[in-house]
Amino acid sequence: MSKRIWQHPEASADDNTVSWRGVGQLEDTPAFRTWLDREFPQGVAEMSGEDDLETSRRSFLKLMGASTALAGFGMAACRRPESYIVPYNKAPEWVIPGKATYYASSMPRAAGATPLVVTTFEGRPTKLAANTLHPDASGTDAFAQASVLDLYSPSRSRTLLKQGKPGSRDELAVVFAELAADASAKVGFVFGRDVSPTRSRLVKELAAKFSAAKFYAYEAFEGSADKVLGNGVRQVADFSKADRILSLDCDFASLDPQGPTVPFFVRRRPEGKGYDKKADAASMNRLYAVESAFSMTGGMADHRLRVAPSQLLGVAAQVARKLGLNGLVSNVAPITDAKQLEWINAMADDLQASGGKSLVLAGSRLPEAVQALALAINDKLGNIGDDKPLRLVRTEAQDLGDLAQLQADLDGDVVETLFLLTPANPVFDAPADAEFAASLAKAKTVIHLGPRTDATALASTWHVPAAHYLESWSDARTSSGVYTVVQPMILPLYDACASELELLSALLSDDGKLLTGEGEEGKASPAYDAVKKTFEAIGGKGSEPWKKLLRDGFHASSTYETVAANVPSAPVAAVPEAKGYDVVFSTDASVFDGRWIDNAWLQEAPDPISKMTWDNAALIAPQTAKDMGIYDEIVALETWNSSTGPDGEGEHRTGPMIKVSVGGKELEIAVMISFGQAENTIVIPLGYGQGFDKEDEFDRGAKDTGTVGLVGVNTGFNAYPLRTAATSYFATGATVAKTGRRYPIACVQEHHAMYGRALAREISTIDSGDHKGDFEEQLHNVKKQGMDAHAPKNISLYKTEGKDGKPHLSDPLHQWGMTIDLSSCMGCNACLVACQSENNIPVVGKSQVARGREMHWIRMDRYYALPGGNQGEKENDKIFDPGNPALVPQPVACVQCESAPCETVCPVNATVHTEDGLNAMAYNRCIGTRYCANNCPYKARRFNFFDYNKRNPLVAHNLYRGPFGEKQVGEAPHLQRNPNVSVRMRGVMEKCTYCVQRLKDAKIRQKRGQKQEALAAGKPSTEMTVNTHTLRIPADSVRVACQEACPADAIVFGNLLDSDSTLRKIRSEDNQPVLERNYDLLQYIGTKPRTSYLARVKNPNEKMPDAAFIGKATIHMH
Amino acid sequence: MATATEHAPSPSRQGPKLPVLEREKLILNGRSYHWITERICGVLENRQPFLWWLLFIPSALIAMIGVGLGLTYLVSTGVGVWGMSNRSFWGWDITNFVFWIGIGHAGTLISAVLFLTRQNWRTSINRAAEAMTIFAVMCAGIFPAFHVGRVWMAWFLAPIPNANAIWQNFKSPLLWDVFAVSTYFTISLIFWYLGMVPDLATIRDRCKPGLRKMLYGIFAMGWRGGNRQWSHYEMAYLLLAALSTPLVLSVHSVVSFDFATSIVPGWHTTIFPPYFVAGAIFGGFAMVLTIMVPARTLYGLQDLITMKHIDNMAKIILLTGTIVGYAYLMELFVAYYSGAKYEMDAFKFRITGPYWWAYLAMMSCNVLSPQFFWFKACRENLWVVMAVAMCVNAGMWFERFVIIVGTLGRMFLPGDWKTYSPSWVEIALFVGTIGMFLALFLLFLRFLPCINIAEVKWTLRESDPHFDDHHDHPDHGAAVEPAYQHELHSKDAAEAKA
Amino acid sequence: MSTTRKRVYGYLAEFPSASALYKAAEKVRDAGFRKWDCHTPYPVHGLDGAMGMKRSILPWFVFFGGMLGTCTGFGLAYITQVDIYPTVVQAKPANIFTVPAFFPIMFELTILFSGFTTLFGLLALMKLPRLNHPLFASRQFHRATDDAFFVAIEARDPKFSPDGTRQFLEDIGGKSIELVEEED
Amino acid sequence: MANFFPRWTNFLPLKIAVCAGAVAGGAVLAFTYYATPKTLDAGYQPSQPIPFSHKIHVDQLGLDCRYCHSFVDVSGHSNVPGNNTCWNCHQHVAKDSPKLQPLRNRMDPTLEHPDFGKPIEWVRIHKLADYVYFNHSAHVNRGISCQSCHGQINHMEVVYQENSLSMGWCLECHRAPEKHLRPLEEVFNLNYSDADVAKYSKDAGVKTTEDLGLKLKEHWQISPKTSCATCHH
Repeated sequence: MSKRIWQHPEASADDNTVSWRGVGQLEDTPAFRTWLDREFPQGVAEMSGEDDLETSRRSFLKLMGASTALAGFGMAACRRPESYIVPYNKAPEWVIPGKATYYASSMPRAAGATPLVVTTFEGRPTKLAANTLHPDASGTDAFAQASVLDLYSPSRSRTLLKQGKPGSRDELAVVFAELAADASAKVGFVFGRDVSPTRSRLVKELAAKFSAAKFYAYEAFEGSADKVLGNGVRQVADFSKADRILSLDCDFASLDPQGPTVPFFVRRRPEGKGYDKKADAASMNRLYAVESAFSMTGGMADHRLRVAPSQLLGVAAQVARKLGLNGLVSNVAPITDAKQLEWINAMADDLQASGGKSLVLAGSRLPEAVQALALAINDKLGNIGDDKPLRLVRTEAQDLGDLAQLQADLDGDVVETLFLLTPANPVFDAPADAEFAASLAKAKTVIHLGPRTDATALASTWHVPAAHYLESWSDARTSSGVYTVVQPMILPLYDACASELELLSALLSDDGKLLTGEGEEGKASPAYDAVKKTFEAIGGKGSEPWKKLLRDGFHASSTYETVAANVPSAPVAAVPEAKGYDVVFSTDASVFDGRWIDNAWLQEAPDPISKMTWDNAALIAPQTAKDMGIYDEIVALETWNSSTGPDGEGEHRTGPMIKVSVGGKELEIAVMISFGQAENTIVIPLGYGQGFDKEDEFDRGAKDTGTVGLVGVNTGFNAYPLRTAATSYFATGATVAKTGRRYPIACVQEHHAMYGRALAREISTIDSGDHKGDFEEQLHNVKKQGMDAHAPKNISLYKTEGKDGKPHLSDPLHQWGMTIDLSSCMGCNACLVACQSENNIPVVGKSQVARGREMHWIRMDRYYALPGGNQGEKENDKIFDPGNPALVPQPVACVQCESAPCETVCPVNATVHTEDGLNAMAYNRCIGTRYCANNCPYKARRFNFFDYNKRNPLVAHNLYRGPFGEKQVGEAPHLQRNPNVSVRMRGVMEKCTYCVQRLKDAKIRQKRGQKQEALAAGKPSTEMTVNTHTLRIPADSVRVACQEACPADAIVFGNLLDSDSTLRKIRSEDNQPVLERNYDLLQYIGTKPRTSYLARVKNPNEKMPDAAFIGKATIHMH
Repeated sequence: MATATEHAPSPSRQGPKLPVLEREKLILNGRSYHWITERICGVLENRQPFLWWLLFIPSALIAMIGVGLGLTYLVSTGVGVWGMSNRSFWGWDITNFVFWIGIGHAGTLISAVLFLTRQNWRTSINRAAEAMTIFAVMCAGIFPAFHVGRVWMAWFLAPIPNANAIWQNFKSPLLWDVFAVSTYFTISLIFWYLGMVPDLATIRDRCKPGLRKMLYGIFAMGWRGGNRQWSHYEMAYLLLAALSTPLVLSVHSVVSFDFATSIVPGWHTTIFPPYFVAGAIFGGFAMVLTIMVPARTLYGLQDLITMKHIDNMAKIILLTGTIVGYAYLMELFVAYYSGAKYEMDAFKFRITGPYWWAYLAMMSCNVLSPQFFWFKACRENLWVVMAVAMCVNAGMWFERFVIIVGTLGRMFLPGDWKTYSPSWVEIALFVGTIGMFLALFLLFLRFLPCINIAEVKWTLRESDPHFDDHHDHPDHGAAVEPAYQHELHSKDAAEAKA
Repeated sequence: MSTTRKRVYGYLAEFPSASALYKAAEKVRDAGFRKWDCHTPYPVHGLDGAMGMKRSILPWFVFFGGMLGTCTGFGLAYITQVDIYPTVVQAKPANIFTVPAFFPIMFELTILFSGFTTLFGLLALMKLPRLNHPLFASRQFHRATDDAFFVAIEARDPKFSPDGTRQFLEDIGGKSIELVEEED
Repeated sequence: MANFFPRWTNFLPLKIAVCAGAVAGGAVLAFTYYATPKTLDAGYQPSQPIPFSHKIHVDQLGLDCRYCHSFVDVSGHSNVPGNNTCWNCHQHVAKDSPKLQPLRNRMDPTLEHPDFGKPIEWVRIHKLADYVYFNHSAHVNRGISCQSCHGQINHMEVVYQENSLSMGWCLECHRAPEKHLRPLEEVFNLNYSDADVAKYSKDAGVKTTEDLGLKLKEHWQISPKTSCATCHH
């Protein structure tokens, strides 16, 4: 229930500053570790080695005991224990105790850096948000949000390893010195696929210095862009220019970014970005998706076709054929299914009709042939060019060898010393047939830089712990090539950490001295000099542009150069006819390729489609699962009596296990039913199953390998061994056998249909002749869908006012409200994780999630809907594809009901309304009767069943050991905590409060600004003019955590009383809908929620065979 | 006053002589005052039968383990050791609370309502039923007190002036509950104790000097049985009965408000208060039967607790069971008639959803099983009576389970649906409270008069000060034969004829 | 029984049945005694009239006790919820119109206070607890809680006379007449 | 048969009741008085590592509060000065005072003391519970003086806690802020009194600080909140 003492700024650092975060402070760089020792005696600082871990905790307790005892003897302690205020010795500039400081930085990623604004408290980075000034700003995704946790991760690598054992820095220094001195060294470098101008510059210098140096790039999920588009060429989509989009298994909205996403989502709204235009279907884009399993992008699609991955080439070829590119597809067999053919042809017509304004995107992991066809189709449609939806650009990351070349060079002794700098984990995630580990063993020295002691780290000669991007200087480019700086917020938490640029700089120096973190006597890191030098070439010399870069985080006028398309003309290779099942090795929304396996937030964030946490599973369509004999009946989307599914529910849920054999390899894995997936397709997300310990009952792999931390251990199944270089995305010809075993599955959502309740509403822009009218009429009737069509009006006998006749919601300045646009929301987890990091929400572990005790304040409901209802009714036989339901997500957090049922039932007044319309929750008053949560129709409240913040939930059975359980102190990410939010103890309720800490801070800031303004005018304070405008926060200036994280810009938050706010376009002053699409969830119970929703608009093509069934998720409910 | 109605029609009234049937005697075999004293005091003065120990030792052990250890583990570790989730925030805890508090209603009801309606047959059972009330409320109180997440902060529920200047929310049904249950416990305790004072004096007067005499003497407070005491005492008893009657109705109404005032579909219905009260009487009488029938045999109290008592209670169970059954059906109708999807579904899912077995158990135990009591043969067969009473006990537990668990797992948004299942800690705690209840009741039998001695004496015919006058004016038209036996005789005669 | 002189409490006479006691009580009443009582193992109905006693005043105590409870309930709820710290819960008013929500607690407190006044009022009226009483020294009085019916006439009564009263008791049918003396 | 209970027991229950009542009443009174923040917290006056005198610095030397507590009007937290703030003057002033030895040890490199560079651990006096988010800037920028909560610090030789800082005490002011509101110019004037009122109001009716506070409250639209989220989140 408490913020921890050490979070108080009074008890903060001793000598001078905490970190360097700007050029102005570099001179003053402190002895950081001394500070850390004092600041976090129980924390990370002392635990530089595994051995220290136990002792440090013990000594901490001893220290605590001693100070309490001393206090007990002192006279003063007769009244209360003494506590101390420890001010800075020399107060650093810029640091104001208790106030957040914000810095612009970015997160380097393969698909282009994510520009960020980092919130820091006294030097601790705690929260990431999108840098909205940045031209490529597009919110953040769950990975970016969760990356701050990695900085403090208990399983983070923190010691230098030599052959898996702790190594000495001096010994490594010898290696570096020898290398730096040897210009003919056979040295190789493997980078990630992210683009860093400084690295590219240093690569050139390295090539100049080391004549035999070789450079490679490797990521587990690299596409064939280099092969199709050309050396270092990438494609960037500009969705604002695209009217028609075809996604060929390309999850561009989420896991396979092709360019900034916000413009795409903005064009999903018929009213335009600011909701200020009349709803116009023509302004919307139209998305066609052809994919094997639901992706976030596929869920957004207006028309979606599900095909097995091996059929994708056929679909692409049919489009090409329709556009007259017959020559390219002569080898590909035509599609025979008449229904599919009709669908594809109608779509191709639509694309053609919007030539120059359409966009065809093929998934970057698809085989070359599909990619080549997509490029040819785009070219044929005239979509490529500077002012066209698709731009081909040349990056600096050129002439990098791939994994095959690396292996050849290793095997041929062309490379003797290898620097593995890629964020991927090649020993684990390289194609199984490549046998990379064997090649790696041939290198004389392998120096691995990484944040985790993963399989590759342990297989390398040297493992150097990587500095987090929030701890190091670097630079990067966003997808369109805007130069973006990566600045450190804090010195590396551990001595041994180094960054990539520091390693490269060391090699470039004459003596090969590895300088990390800071240079000697407070000098800047060599990486700082390197970045500054690179920037001088791009942004100009002098301190002004540099300061601007550090302030803004980017250099605006720097983008990639556009290159012409190198359109293929040779016929693409055909795929052999598929037999057996197709297996898709999919990208995972929680661990990506496995690199986030030790990130507890991501592990606990439910998969956006399957809603599974902490594991992966083989996803199989219901019909296919029945055909396989796994289930006796087809697993229904909805049962009329809401019975539990065949796999059980909650803590009893288990999945049947099957053995998947493909290419001679086998994997035993749990099965989960996945709706809307192509038949005969098994989707297995990659990246799990990296390590196991004695708690694993399923013999999923070697135990106690040390390749994974407490978070990732025993999670999921490793599908990488099934994957070969040729089948890097999907394999065909798989066979399946039942094993009879069952695996426990922790799923946050057990029921997938709306059960006839119009919750997440949908309309269509066309009149499909079902008496629901045209777009305008459907818009008009959004509020009358479902039960709201016939529920009587809510009338209250009460006047909501106090004794003095003042209304309850008496604040005349601010009344907060929020809307969530389901037309934009795709259901990813960005908001959920952002909320977790802003509000100190604990992680609870797999078994607790299975019991239904996850603490996320935002529950991302995901519903599947069929136009004829979900129970396999007769009408469904008529629809185009009954196996392809619509997917509608609906994030539900506390909706801040004006008439909140939770409040009246609390016996101790722990949850009451504030004057500005929030449903406040006083944690320290709560005694935990849980009545409020029972009475919450939205089930938006979360209860601390255990001391999740004090007991480590990741140790098996630990929570149930109570006072004997292992404590969290020193092992959990305490330093990430937001000091402005109480950390809740066990037995109290918690929930969303619209980030009330931000609202309060903004109000106080506004009042201070008003005072300064008035005093600056030289007037006595008694004559200051104060009115609504001076006291009210400027419209839309305060943003809540979920809102600023949203990569779809789907959340509008604002002040209902401020006519300038965007919210007022949607909602009136008295919290009534203004925009037609706006509706209240569960309106009939009369809770008057402040968070409302905007119905999803589907924009189908009338000529498509399935057009009549689009946008019908809820419209027929009554 | 059983005999009062047997008075002859007034001499002035002329007309055909109607056969006036004598009421069945409440005390059989013409027992004397002293016999009654001996018999009842004998229960606690004699050595306890072996069966007593056989029941007491395991009950006490179960209570210590289930309640003692269960609560220790719960408080030290967190509510998470139970099975609740962020969907079903209540489970067995509140189910058990409502179950026990329901049982706790029969005692006061028998004492108060039957007293006010001059049902003299209550005198044989009211003491035990009141004791049962006290113990059931004690068991019930454990659950709401310890289900809260921070028990050590539960004093926030008490309106104590404090430096934080913050108070309770008097609009919360839970706070009403706190007041209602604690008031109910207090008043029941006063009622029970006051009713026991003359009997404690009886025991005191039979004791040899010693610790026993001192304790009974202290608790008898020097009772002398003077009419100047009886006069006030009778008034006080009447007042307490008059106060307890609305109280007992209000307590279960307030408990039902926990559900009825919420917006949860399936809870939010106006039928709940009467339905809960009827259910409480129903369940309470079943529990009285469950306990008294064996105790009666164990201690040879057949002359005091006669088949008539059992017959009466069986009839009340039949009546209230039918009311409860009506309420079940009415709920369904109201849900259907509301036209609200969520309401209709709530009941549909209760009946056919994941907890259909609980609903089935509830319906068959509560509505069907009491129907046996339409038949006299069933009411007279103690095995049938016991079986039905046990069914009703279980059925009433299932009723609360259906209402709480069956509803919370399937509320408004299908996205949050998840079923609940209890953990072993919850089960142990419930079993522990059963043990605690039995142990306390056995202790009660061991140390306190289990039948109201003074009042039972008062039901004897000769207790009437005009008993002798009655003989002075014999009623020639009255057939001095118990009505019940008369009926039997005429039946026999009819059978013989046939 | 000691032979030292003791203060006399009064006479205790046993009657064979409730009816006999009843009739005797009427006679004692008519004889004008004031300080006397009938001791019975159970409350004999109608004896109040036979003894010439008035109806108990306990209900008045309880009435005012109950009213105090009602006012306490209302005051507690209204003052804390409306006056001191009104909180906004479920848009319900924080003024006099919110009073219906206080009824349950007002009711419960009425009953609670009534119950307590009943208990303590009764004890006060009965002058209990009084553990020591001259009657307890009687050899036969212990049967008053079992099956015997007694009349006890106190010596404090102005009409009491050592011989006359004994004779009177014999006349109205009293058996085992005993002179009860105070101890010590 | 003799009485089992001796005669003296007749009054025993009454005596016990009276005694128990007295004890319970006394316990309640004692608890009400002693177990409240007013008694437990107010008046706390620990000794500090350096006996810094606010009286000398503020009252006699006239230092502004913000010289040391420099962020009080910017941040939620009022910072305690770092050693360098003290050292600014005290490397020149009172150089030999033995009271300042801990400071010199930390700041004077020539002493080569093991404590050099370490901070001074001041004993915390005003401490709110961890879940209370009191914001200094919100108060001082809206006309609530330091003095309203901390008392006449300028007269304190050794600082002690003047007020209970309990929630009830906070609420008192949040409900009637006019008692403490003053012109922004006077926020750091710890001697503000009725005499200063005339400077700010020409209205003859405004005589006391409370009169002025009432005017300011209206003029600046000050309406402090009393809902939970004002301080707890």
